[in-house]
Amino acid sequence: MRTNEIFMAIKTDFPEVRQEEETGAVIIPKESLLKITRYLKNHRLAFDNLHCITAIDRTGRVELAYTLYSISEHHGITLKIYLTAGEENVASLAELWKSANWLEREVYDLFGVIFLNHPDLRRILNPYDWKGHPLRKSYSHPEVSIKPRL
Amino acid sequence: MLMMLIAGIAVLAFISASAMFLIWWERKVSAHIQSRFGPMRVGWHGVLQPIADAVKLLLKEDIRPAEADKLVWWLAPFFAVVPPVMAFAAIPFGKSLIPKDLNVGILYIMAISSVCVIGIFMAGWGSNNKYSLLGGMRSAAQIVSYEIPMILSMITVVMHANSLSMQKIVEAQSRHWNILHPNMLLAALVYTIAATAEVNRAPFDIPEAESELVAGFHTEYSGMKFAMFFIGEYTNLFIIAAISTTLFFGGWHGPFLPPVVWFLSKTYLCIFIWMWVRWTFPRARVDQLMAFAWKVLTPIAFVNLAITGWLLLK
Amino acid sequence: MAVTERIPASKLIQRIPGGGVFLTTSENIFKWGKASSLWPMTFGLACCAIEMIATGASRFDIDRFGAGVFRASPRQCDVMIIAGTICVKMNDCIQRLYAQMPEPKYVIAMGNCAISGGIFYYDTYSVTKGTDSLGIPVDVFIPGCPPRPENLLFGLMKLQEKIRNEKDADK
Amino acid sequence: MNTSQTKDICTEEFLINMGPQHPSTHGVLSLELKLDGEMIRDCTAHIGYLHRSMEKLAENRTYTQFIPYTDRLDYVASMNNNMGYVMAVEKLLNLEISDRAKYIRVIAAELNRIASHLIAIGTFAQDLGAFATPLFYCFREREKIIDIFDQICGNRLTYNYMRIGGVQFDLPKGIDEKIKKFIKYMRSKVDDYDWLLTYNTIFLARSKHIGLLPKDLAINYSVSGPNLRASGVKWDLRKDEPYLVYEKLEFDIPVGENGDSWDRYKVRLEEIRQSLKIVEQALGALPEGDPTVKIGRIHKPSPSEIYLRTENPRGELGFFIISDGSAYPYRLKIRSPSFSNLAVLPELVKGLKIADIVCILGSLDILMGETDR
Repeated sequence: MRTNEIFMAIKTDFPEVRQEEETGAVIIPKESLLKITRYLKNHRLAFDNLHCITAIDRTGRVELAYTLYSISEHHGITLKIYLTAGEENVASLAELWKSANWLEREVYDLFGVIFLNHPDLRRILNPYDWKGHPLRKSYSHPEVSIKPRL
Repeated sequence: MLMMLIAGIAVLAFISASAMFLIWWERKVSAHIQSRFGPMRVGWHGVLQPIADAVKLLLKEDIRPAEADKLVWWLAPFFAVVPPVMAFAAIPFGKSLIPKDLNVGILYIMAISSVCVIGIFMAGWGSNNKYSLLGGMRSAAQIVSYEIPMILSMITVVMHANSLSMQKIVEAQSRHWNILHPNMLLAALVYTIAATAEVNRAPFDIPEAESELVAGFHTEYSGMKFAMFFIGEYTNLFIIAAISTTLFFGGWHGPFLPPVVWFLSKTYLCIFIWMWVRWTFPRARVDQLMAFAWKVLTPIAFVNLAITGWLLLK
Repeated sequence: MAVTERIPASKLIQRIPGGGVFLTTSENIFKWGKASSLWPMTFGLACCAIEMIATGASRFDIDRFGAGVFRASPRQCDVMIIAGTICVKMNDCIQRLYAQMPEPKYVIAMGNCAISGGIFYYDTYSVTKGTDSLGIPVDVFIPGCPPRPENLLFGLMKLQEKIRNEKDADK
Repeated sequence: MNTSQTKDICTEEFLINMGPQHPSTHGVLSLELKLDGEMIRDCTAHIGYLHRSMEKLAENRTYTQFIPYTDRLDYVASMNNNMGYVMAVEKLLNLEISDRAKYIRVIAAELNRIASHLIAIGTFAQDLGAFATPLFYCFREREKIIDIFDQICGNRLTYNYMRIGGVQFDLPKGIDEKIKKFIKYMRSKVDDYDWLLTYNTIFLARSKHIGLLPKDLAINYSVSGPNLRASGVKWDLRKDEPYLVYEKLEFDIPVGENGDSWDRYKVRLEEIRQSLKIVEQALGALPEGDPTVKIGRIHKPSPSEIYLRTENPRGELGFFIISDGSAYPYRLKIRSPSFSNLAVLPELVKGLKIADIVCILGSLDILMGETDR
């Protein structure tokens, strides 16, 4: 099942989704995340495995890329959500896929994205009393060296 | 009186020498099992290694945890060392080479060697550390449940020799060793398994389980106190090997060589088997160990007792 | 948690005036005993831990030097081999472990990360730059990333040498 | 602390900390166990004691400079990490590499898989109490593989052997006899492990039916690698999404029945046999050519993002690389298999004993360098 066929299948049921040009990822609005993911999980597409959540700190927005795979159907898809700078909070997928629990805690720890009704949203990699979210572009630890222009 | 004093000093000298030798031997045997050399640089083939360990342990700072139960903590190593040394009183090294030929020899040894479980339990409780508490609890449960098969297997031997004294047991085996009787072989097997658990070795070393409880009951002990536990363990190992040779392998009986040499060679052969078992088998879990003691070993020991009685009365 | 102040063991041994001959030989015996039975602590952090186990394994057997008894509890070991990267979250654990070790204790910093933070020196926010910045006195530094088992053995021999000719046996 | 009151007996749960320094936590992992006597009521895992901020660091390194850091991710299977990262960057640059380089990569990756599984089996047996003997046997075999790698790329553990577009050196002259000799030697050794460990009664009693990981729970936690295959899911990236030359090679995927610790151990043991078969075929079909890299070391990929995953000994290692046209990656996300494999642990452990948590942790084969990144 190529990614466009999957995209078409989602498009029919959820008109508000768009497709990113070069990567083929499916961009969905933040509000309908839970609806779409539940649909994808129980649908014949059978996405039973949330493989990994990647957060990207673009200028002015934080992108969340959910990589979903289906072991039984041998296909995968990447969902993308754009979170504008002000409110970085999105619904947690912990009750759909249990792997989301730790993955979301890691994104919260390194990026500061709040996941609503997550079982226990704490820092996972950094010490619990760490200030700031290290992987943000704005977070520059004093010793971060300036990259030579290449 | 003087004779007793000399015998006592001789036994003490022998105990410390054999403990040192056993420590070195265990490290070399385990090394060669694992296809490596073991201590080589400290004296010829690492012979001086135990002495170096003892010197270093003597020099270690003796740390006592803050809220440790002071008296219990301080007494625990003695309870681990003194009973095995006391048990040496009834071990027959040769025809007349026995410190005190008690007529209740085997009963005395059994009673004394079950005292050292109190030492381990006191160490577990005294050092105010959760891991050692768990280790202490496990040791209490384990040793109590392995006493019964051990005593039952000894009774079968006593029934054959119809006397509790160790010398008489050895004399009863002058024509042929006990191990040759079929039911004695079964008793020897039950005894060997129970004795391994008695001394916390190999498949049953759950009280000081390396991989689960950090270092079990002696987690908090350092320096000389830890060395006391170490020496207690190896003296205990010598005791159970000596008992197994006396009961099943005909004590100091043997054709040409003097009796002492026969006795020591048989004992060290038994010790080698225990060392061999220690470095090959994984560790049993606590409840499997208990189930094995109560559901398998004790019934076999009782059945064996019944068969021996029937054989003797036939 | 500041490292507790160390009480040198030798203060306990008073010097008998004129008893020099006996004491110096016993001094050597003490040093020889300490040197030839260094029990390391099983304390592997990262890649160097795998090389430490390989050193303990059959081919590069560390037990030949009497240092094969890897004790898990800090109470019973003399040398702490810091093998791997020290991260910020691990700082006070290492300091507590060092404080728990009984007195004549030594520290081997194995690998570049333990010496100075190694390849994680720049651009990282969560790596402490070497063991010294933790306030732990290090006896032997073994460079390498990871150092080969021969390097670790050589480092151990250097530590034994250092113990043998300690001047006033202050440790 | 809830105290369950039955008539007048009052038992109280106590908290025990299998702290960062513990002989059987495979590195610096801290498990907080709530114990009722020996029974574990609840377990929470604290990780991050080896968090070396690899992803922040990647944003300050050029693509080639980051290769040595991938060695230190899963420091027991460095070749597989190198291969995963380098293939991701090649896909970003859509760069073709020579056939010989592909075969050399497969040989190096499979040999390192054997070395990693040997450590997994050795530490698993040590956690079950067979103190150090199986571990040192496995290390004796691993030393032979290390000698081969020492000859190929000059290092024992962190090889830094693969480059973007090929490998660093060609295979040295007499290496294929050495590998063939190793394969024959290793085959007899794997049968020894079967005879020594697999059907040992205490080993079976300790690991059979312990830590049962049902199939759907494994997929839900996105567990991958031997742990997933032991639960009966026939999923291996080398077969289902073939990369390099895996589709040309013929090997099968060992799958366990009920996903307990013993099955995970058995799947790893079988995978060693399969890897030996792969190396043998790859060595036979090694084409001529020059696998080394001729293009420059500064790569400036066009702004795009890719995600590529490869089959590591511990599971699926994924690299999500976003480039913005400069010589430094804009964002590099490492999806580490041990991170998700470890998330399953609190679920498997409820109601078992302390000895079982040590057994399950050993069978899951966690590596902290990769979990904490």
